[in-house]
Formats: sequence, structure tokens, C-alpha cells
Amino acid sequence: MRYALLVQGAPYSHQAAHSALRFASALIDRGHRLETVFFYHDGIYNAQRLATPPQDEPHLIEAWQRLHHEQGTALLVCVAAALKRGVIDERESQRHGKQGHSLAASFELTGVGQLIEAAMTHDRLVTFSP
Amino acid sequence: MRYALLVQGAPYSHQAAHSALRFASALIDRGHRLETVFFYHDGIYNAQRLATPPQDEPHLIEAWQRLHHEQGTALLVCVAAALKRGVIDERESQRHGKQGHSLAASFELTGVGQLIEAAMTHDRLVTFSP
Amino acid sequence: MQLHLLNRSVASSHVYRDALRAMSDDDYLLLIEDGVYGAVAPLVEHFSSIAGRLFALREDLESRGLEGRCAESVIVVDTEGFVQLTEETERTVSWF
Amino acid sequence: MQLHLLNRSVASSHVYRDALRAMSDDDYLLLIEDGVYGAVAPLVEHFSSIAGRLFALREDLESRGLEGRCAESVIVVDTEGFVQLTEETERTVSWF
Amino acid sequence: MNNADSTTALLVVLRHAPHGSSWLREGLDVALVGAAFGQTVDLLFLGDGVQALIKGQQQGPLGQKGTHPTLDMLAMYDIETLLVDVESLAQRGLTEADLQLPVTLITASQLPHLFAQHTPVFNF
Amino acid sequence: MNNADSTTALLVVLRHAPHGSSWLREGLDVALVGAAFGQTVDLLFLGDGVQALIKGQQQGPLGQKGTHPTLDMLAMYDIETLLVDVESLAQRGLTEADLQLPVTLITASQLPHLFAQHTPVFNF
Repeated sequence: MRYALLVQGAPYSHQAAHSALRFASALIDRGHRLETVFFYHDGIYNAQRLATPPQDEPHLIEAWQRLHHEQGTALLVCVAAALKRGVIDERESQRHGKQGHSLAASFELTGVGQLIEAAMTHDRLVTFSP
Repeated sequence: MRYALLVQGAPYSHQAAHSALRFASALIDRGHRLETVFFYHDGIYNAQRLATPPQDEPHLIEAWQRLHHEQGTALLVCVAAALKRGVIDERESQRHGKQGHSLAASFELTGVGQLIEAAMTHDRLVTFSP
Repeated sequence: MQLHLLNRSVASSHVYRDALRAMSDDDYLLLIEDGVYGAVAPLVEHFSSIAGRLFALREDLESRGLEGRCAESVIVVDTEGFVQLTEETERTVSWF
Repeated sequence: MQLHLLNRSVASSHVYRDALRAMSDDDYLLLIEDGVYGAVAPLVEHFSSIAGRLFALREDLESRGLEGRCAESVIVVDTEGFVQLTEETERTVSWF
Repeated sequence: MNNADSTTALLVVLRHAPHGSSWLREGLDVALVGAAFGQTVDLLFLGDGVQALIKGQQQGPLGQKGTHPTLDMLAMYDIETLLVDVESLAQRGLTEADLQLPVTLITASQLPHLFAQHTPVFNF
Repeated sequence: MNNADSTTALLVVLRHAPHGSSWLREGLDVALVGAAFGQTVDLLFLGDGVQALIKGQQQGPLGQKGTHPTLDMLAMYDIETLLVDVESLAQRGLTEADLQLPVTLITASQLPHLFAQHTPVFNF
């Protein structure tokens, strides 16, 4: 089946990202496809480029990026939720006259419409919240 | 009296930062000094350099910076809480082999010891949490 | 003498119980943010044990459309009054 | 038929009540994260109305030291079993 | 309705109060965008979410935007079904007369059916 | 005690369970740093916080660190007063025998005094 996940918790603050990543791995092991992860609310902090966790803790941002590279999972970040929270890409940064960017590679800013579409077109949508 | 605030909520996600800023303004109006604001837990996201709120919403990061400029308030960000959440300054960025920084001007990374000291040396410590 | 702050609605979070259990007989409780929903009947009954020492923040009542609904037993203060309460008490404890 | 997920402890949050009220007679409830504290007596009694349809996630029980304390009425599944539950049900609803 | 072809409507459940957090605002955004995409959207106000409908709300401190103006825009987006849980109202001492908009009251026995008949359900 | 001169001790109240959020971890960090700075630190486990003491905890998913190893280090930091609210234990079906470390049980009538005698109080 085709799965989408909705992640709404900040990494390192709540267990939502941990739970979602573990679920992602298990669904892939069962032969399903994880097509889309949508990050909303504080979940957008999962796309924070400069996250520097202690060495003895899992690097959650890199775990998402591995999913993207190995499974082709789209990592979609709600642009409205992300901009006000300061997670922005090079294009938005220039558009707003800022220097530099904070969105990690493999993540893309997109609208809430993509969440609606994911809910409509995937077989399953599972939400992990703080 | 000398006040310190402890802010633990992410801006634009919870009211903690709004409440703290309003409280800050009122205590100054009453003739007190706001010497220190310590950002911990998700409060460290208040120091997110690239925050781009909609034009019709308050710019909370700039409101903190104004306090720093006008009142000399120290804006202290817990380094351990901030690093894992990706809010880092130029020095930490280089030390960890990263490019760029995400800590807003006027904020400084510091240890939890500064919170203990603030609690001991100020007349009042008021906490705003999510 | 301490000022306790509560920012959660009694209708959805149990934390108000721990706040009440931690309070001394002369401590104050100030409802702020979503805590102010507890200043309205019938929810305000959960605070009957601290009558006369229960406060609610005016700005948070107003923004939520509760100013006219606040129970008479609740002492309404604005943010300046909130600062005053922190002056009069030795210490503030936040419950969330 | 739906799978409901609950990640809050019944001891501190009322949200489990709304989850139970929203459930149909054949829906499942899976306790995850801090929700698994509700799989232990006496808190598990709050779920007596859905006996046979109450699940708890093994990994979250284990990490919290609850594996041996989980009530017998609770069906323990690992994350693979969690995925299976999402396969068998039409839709997942998360309560937090 | 925009999308009479669709067999099911999208349900957005709003369970958080205004101002205290951004959950309510972000939930409403999902509803508005869903409607803009041509989906039929029903809103259910449950638990603290019913407080979103209280009359006479204002901006928060520092000009923090409320959600009450957004509620007034729902009809423009063809979001006309505002479902309100009766029990959540009663627990908070509220009646229909206290609410900013006309609503459809939902009793406990209708609640499970609501969740069962909508796809997808977004729970905020 | 490190700081016998100090008239009051610092109280860190831990009210959150392990793993689900970082509150417990970050609260413990404040306690450890306070102790390292020479303050006398008392810990109070209240509400869901008492679950931090349950025996037999492990790492979380993906190697998420628990807080149970930190608890074992408290004595090294001269944090020896672990206060536990009896009512919070009872509500969760726990007794002293279920806990990882020896503790001091606190009854309801002692709770207000605890908060009144410590400065500062950090409530996590």
C-alpha cells in the first residue's frame, strides 16, 4: 500500500519524530511504500538544516534524508508553518531579503494543498503529533 | 527590582513568548529592570534568525531584540537545548563543520549554569511555558 | 508567600490539581493564557478551595471573549497587576 | 473500521475520553508513547468499555519499564503489528 | 457544495482553544485549503475546540491574531457544516446562544458515526 | 552537601514521563548543573514525573536515550534527596518497591511546605 505520514512534533522535544521514523521503517519492511511525509505545526523543525544532536543520540534529520534517498520518499514541509518558524529555503530567503537558508537538503517547502492531496491519493495517512 | 524570565515555548506555536513579552513591557513600565531572559526547551526557537512571520503578525524575534537594545536585557539561549534543535551561532557551526548559522543577533548561546545564576542573583524569576 | 501561574484549562488538563496541592494557605493562583477558561462557571468550581486568592489575567479573558463571563469570585488583574502580584509575593511557580 | 492512536497518559490528560467517545463499536485503540502508561492497572480501568480492542505498543512499554506491568486485557503489538493494524483498518485517527 | 461528486467529505476536528496555541489556526488552515481544493469539508468542534466559537473574541497581546475572523470567512469557502459536540459545550457552561455562528449540535450517540463516515479525518 | 552555607536549597520538580518529551531530561539537566555549581538540590517527582523512577527502563526507538542512567548518577552530584509524591504513585498503581532508587515519600500535607521552603523552584 501507499502510505503518507503527517508529522507535527519537533524533534528532540517530543517523541513524534522517533515514532514516525520507526513506523516508517516497519511499513517498508512489510513491503509497503512510504511516498510522502508531510511536516506541519512544530513538525517543520524536523527540516532544520543545522540540527547538531549529541553524538550518542540519533540524528533525526539525517534519518529523514536517508528515507528520501533510499525510498524516494517526498519530504514536504508546510511553507506557511515553516516561514514563521524560521525554516526557509534559499528562494524564500532571497524573496524576503534575508541572508542564508535553514531548510535541510531533501526537504521541500510546499503548501497545505499537498497534505490534502496526500490524504486523498494515498491508501493510508498516519499522524504523529506532540 | 531585578527580573529574569525563563521562556520555554516556541514562538508562533504557543502563547508563552507573547505572554512573556507583554509581561516584560509591563514590568519595565513599573520601573523594574529586566536583566535576563533565558530560553530553554522549545523556547530556544525564539532565537531563530530566519523567522519570517506574516506581515500582519507580531515579529517576536525582533521584539526580543528591541528589549536587548533598549533595556540592555541579556538574551541567553541554552546551548545544549539549542544545538540539538539546530539554533547555532557561527562559532558552533564551524566547530561542528557546518556552513552558516541560525542564531539571531543579540542572542547568545550559554550554559544552564547561567539560568541557575539568574535564579540566584535576580529578585524575581518568572517562567513562561508552552 | 508564592504566586502560582496556571496556563492550562481545567477542562482538558489535570495539572491544576497538582498546583492546588502545592499551594500554601496564603498563596495566590493566577490564571493566564488558556488557564482563564477556568475562571468561568461551572469550571471555576474546581477552585472553590482558594476563594479570595484566585486571579485571572484580563487581557487573556478579553481576547477569548470571556470578560463578561468571568465568575464574580475571581479577581481580574491586567498585566500591570500581574507584575504587582510578582512584587508582593516572594516567588513565582509556573504550572503547565 | 478505524484505528485510533492515543499518545497521552490517562493520568494527566482528558483526551482519552474524547477518543473513546469518537470510537465505533468495532474500532481499535492503540496506546503509543506516553499513552502506554494507561495499559497498566489501575489506569487501564478507564478503557474497560473497549475490552478486546485495546492495544499497546511493545517498544514503548519496554522503554518505560512497563512490559511486565501491562494488564492482561491489553493486546501488546510491536511496530510491525502497528503497521498491520493500519492495514486492517480503513483509517487512522490520532489523539494527542 | 463544491464537490457534489465526492462520496465522502473531509472532516477537520478542532480540539484546541484559540490564542493559547497555534493548533486551532493551523487546523482551520487545513479546512480552508481543503475547501479551496474543491473538497467538501465538515468541521467538528470538540473539547476545548468549542471555545473557538465564543462570541466577542479579540486580538491577543502584541496584536496576536485571533481565529474569530477566520470563522466568519468559512461560508465564503462553502464550509457550512459546523458541528459542535453538545457535551463539550455543557462542560464549559456554554449554550448555542453564546456562539458566534449558527451550528449543528452533535450528541454523544452521533459522534462515532461522524468519524466513521468521513475520509480523511484530520484531528487538530 | 556541597553548600552547607546556603540557607535554602533549590527545588527541581519533575512532572513529565520519560521518552514522550524532553521535559524530564531537561529538568534533570537543570538539577545536575545546579549541583555542579555548588547548590543544594532537591528533586520532587510529581504527577507523571514519578514514572521516571520505574525500574527496568530501556532506550527508546532509534536509540533514543532514556533518563534512567542519569538518575543513577545523581548521587555522584550529591543530589541525595529524591522526594516522591505518594498520591502520584498510588494513582499509577506504583509502590516504593517498583522504583529504581531509594526515595523519600511525601504526603499531601507536606507538599505546600516543600514549595514554600525552597528558593528557587524550577517546575518541569
